[in-house]
Amino acid sequence: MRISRSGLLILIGILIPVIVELRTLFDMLGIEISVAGTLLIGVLAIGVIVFWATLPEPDDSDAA
Amino acid sequence: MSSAIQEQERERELGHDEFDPIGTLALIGIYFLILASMWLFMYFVEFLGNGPTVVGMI
Amino acid sequence: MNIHRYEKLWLVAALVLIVGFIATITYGSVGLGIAMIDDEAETVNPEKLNEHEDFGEPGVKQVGENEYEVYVRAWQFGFDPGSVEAGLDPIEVPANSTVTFYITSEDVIHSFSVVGTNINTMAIPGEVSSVTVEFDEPGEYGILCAEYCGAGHHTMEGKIIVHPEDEYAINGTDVETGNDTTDETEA
Amino acid sequence: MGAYIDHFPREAKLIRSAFYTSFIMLALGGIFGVIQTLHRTDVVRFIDSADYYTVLTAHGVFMVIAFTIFFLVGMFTWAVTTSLERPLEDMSFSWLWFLMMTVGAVITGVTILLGFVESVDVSADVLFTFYAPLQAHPLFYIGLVLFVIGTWLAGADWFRSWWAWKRENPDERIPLPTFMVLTTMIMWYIATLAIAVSILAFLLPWSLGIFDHVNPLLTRTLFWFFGHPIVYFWLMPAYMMWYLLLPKFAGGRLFSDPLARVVFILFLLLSTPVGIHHQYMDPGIAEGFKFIVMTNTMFLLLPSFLTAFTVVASIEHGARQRGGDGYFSWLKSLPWREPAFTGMALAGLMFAAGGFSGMINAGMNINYLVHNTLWVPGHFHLTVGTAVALSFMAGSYWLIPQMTGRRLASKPIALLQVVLWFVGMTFMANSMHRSGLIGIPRRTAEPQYQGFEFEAALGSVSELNAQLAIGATLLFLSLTLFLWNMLITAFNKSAESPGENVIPTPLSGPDDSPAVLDNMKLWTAIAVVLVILAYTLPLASIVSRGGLLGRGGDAFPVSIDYLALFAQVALESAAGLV
Repeated sequence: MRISRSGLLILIGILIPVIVELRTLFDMLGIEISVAGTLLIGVLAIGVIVFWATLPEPDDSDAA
Repeated sequence: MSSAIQEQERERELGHDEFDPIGTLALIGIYFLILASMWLFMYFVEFLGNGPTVVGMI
Repeated sequence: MNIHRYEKLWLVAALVLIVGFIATITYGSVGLGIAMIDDEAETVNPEKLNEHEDFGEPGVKQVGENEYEVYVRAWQFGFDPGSVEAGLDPIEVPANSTVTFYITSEDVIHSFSVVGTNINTMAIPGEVSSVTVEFDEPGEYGILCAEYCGAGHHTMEGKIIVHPEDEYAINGTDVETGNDTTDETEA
Repeated sequence: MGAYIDHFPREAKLIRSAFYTSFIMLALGGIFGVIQTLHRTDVVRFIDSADYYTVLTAHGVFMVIAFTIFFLVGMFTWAVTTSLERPLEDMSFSWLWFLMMTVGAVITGVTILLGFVESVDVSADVLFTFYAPLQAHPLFYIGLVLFVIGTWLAGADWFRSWWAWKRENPDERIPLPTFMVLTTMIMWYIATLAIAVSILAFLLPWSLGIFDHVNPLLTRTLFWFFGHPIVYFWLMPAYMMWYLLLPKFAGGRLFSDPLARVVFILFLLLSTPVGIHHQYMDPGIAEGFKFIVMTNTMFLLLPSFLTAFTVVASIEHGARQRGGDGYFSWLKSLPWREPAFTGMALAGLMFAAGGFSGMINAGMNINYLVHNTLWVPGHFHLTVGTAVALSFMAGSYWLIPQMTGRRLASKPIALLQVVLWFVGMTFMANSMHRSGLIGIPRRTAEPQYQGFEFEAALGSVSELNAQLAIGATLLFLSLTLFLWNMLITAFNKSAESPGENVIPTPLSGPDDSPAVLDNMKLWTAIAVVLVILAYTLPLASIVSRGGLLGRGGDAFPVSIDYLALFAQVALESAAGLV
């Protein structure tokens, strides 16, 4: 684990508003993303973070 | 959480004069920019673009 | 007092924001002429609206070349005129006109909120809201009550129809306004 | 040294009772909240739309009167006793005010809930704002009066402690936590004066049939005289936690004690003379008064802006002491696995967003865009619904063990709970703000009209509704987790030391600040003068226009039976006109 499980939870928690508001923001700029598109982006983003988080530590341990 | 844990995790002791809250300044600077731009957007796009508005007796 | 220089910087920035907000609003009021609902209209007795010179016969009145006055009574649960669902006329005005709404309530506090616009006022028994608006384009607007007014609050709605100018001159004055007058004398 | 309960076992019992009462109110408010959301979004409807307003009144009153203020009295008692290091002067007096508040809350609560029972002719579907001529059963007002008097006595209790302490320590600065309690209570005394006049002089006699009518604009203005400062009354205990506990949880110290004092004084001075900003759309109040109130309101942003800096800097101090570095990477050094810390930090983040929508509400003419739309509940679900409620819940994870001496049942679930609240509120607040911008009204059982439709700028209305319903469901789930955790903790057999009940000393202490900051009489006097300046002319104008008791107009007792009657009358009068 690169970060603690609680760290991962918080990170995902904070990511959700970013994704939700990103869609609102893009709409204000005239770019429309559908619900399915938003879901896809969200799942991808969370997937990438989980993948990164579960990679083994590069050097000395900081495990939680 | 007990203060014992905090003592363990504390790596150094910073007094008032040794501490510059530069991170706070950075965060709050971003907040300032968001507030200013969102305000302008809300007033000039959302509000003024929202069709008939109450005007004074001219 | 010992205030950190970053905090002083933020204090100044915060004040700039606050003054900026006030300046924007002032620009809207003075520069763009956006008026607030105020205390300009006379008060009325909500029990005696039927005897009132204007609210006794609510409806659209032409007062100038492109100027109209609309007297609206809000009640549980509708607008008169406006509430088509309750069998009343919609509010009908021509495009390119300046319309002043006079709105009061005969029972509890309501609101007169025109959906998708900045026309929004409270309707308070005893008080009269005077709201002047310019309708440039033809179209239809929904009116709703946005202030909780009792168990049927969610059914309280109305309609404004802004007719094209040329159609209103024929249909509007002759038919619609004419209808209003006959209706009200009968009532 | 030790937990709070070790020092003040009697006070701990009182505070515990206040917290538990507030949790019961939170549970009730939450149930009504989720019923209401699912009804108005047309996801699940099992109540009649006419009953929606009973649900809404219950949600509002249980949440913002009972939950918040019961928590506040517990929190303030903790703050005064801890910082003055002395027990309350007379426990029987303390129990008296607690009892009085409870009796008042129960009377008002039961009166509201009787709205569901058609066979009993008692109801109070007047919402939290109880605008006349909508009229509740007299018991609704009587309960409120008892509750408010209870809070007055509670304030007297804390002042009493301070006076006793001052006699023994004449030359010392008021400890910051007590300072916060005193300034907040002075604000509360000034504010509640208006609601006392409104209820005792007008609404209660009127509901008892002594007067035939009241001046609706007058009682409405008196309501907002009280109704704006009450939002700061909810907020101050949360601010107190951010100033006193959050730096401690972060492993740091409060950045500046003097600025904290300045902030609380600004709240005392500016909270009350701004209430008319809830009435920008009201007839009968001159535009000039509205403008003055707007400038006051905008300057009221200042203490919150200052708080944002001081609190974030205090957290950063903790992070740097824990080895944090850089412009942003210090954020990683914060104790994110502590639910008490994480909850409050997320609450503060949401408050920053809520602050923005509050600025829009405060803007005089832009208010046309959002007034009484769903935008407004969107705003206050970020402020009172998250900044306050989530801070209270997060604080409870530390405070309840302090008051009981028992270990928190589950830390991981607590952490999940605060994150869930944050996520749920994201959906709910985003949906509400966007719905408000397209004109969907608040306080409405079914915002689906016959003659027109709302046009969503992005997506569709049903999508916005779905977002709202998902948000409410997540929030309800989060609330359930919180209450369950608290319940298990209360009966937890494992008594583990919950840590020291110590508030770390600030980096910049009170000695740096001028002594005049502690002059309560001076600030009270200035606050009163500002209120007189802001309210005399508008109130005089309202009374001279509409009469002290109004110029006619019936009362409208809210009860389901009347609906049929009104519908009939309406149809008849409509038929008569056509």
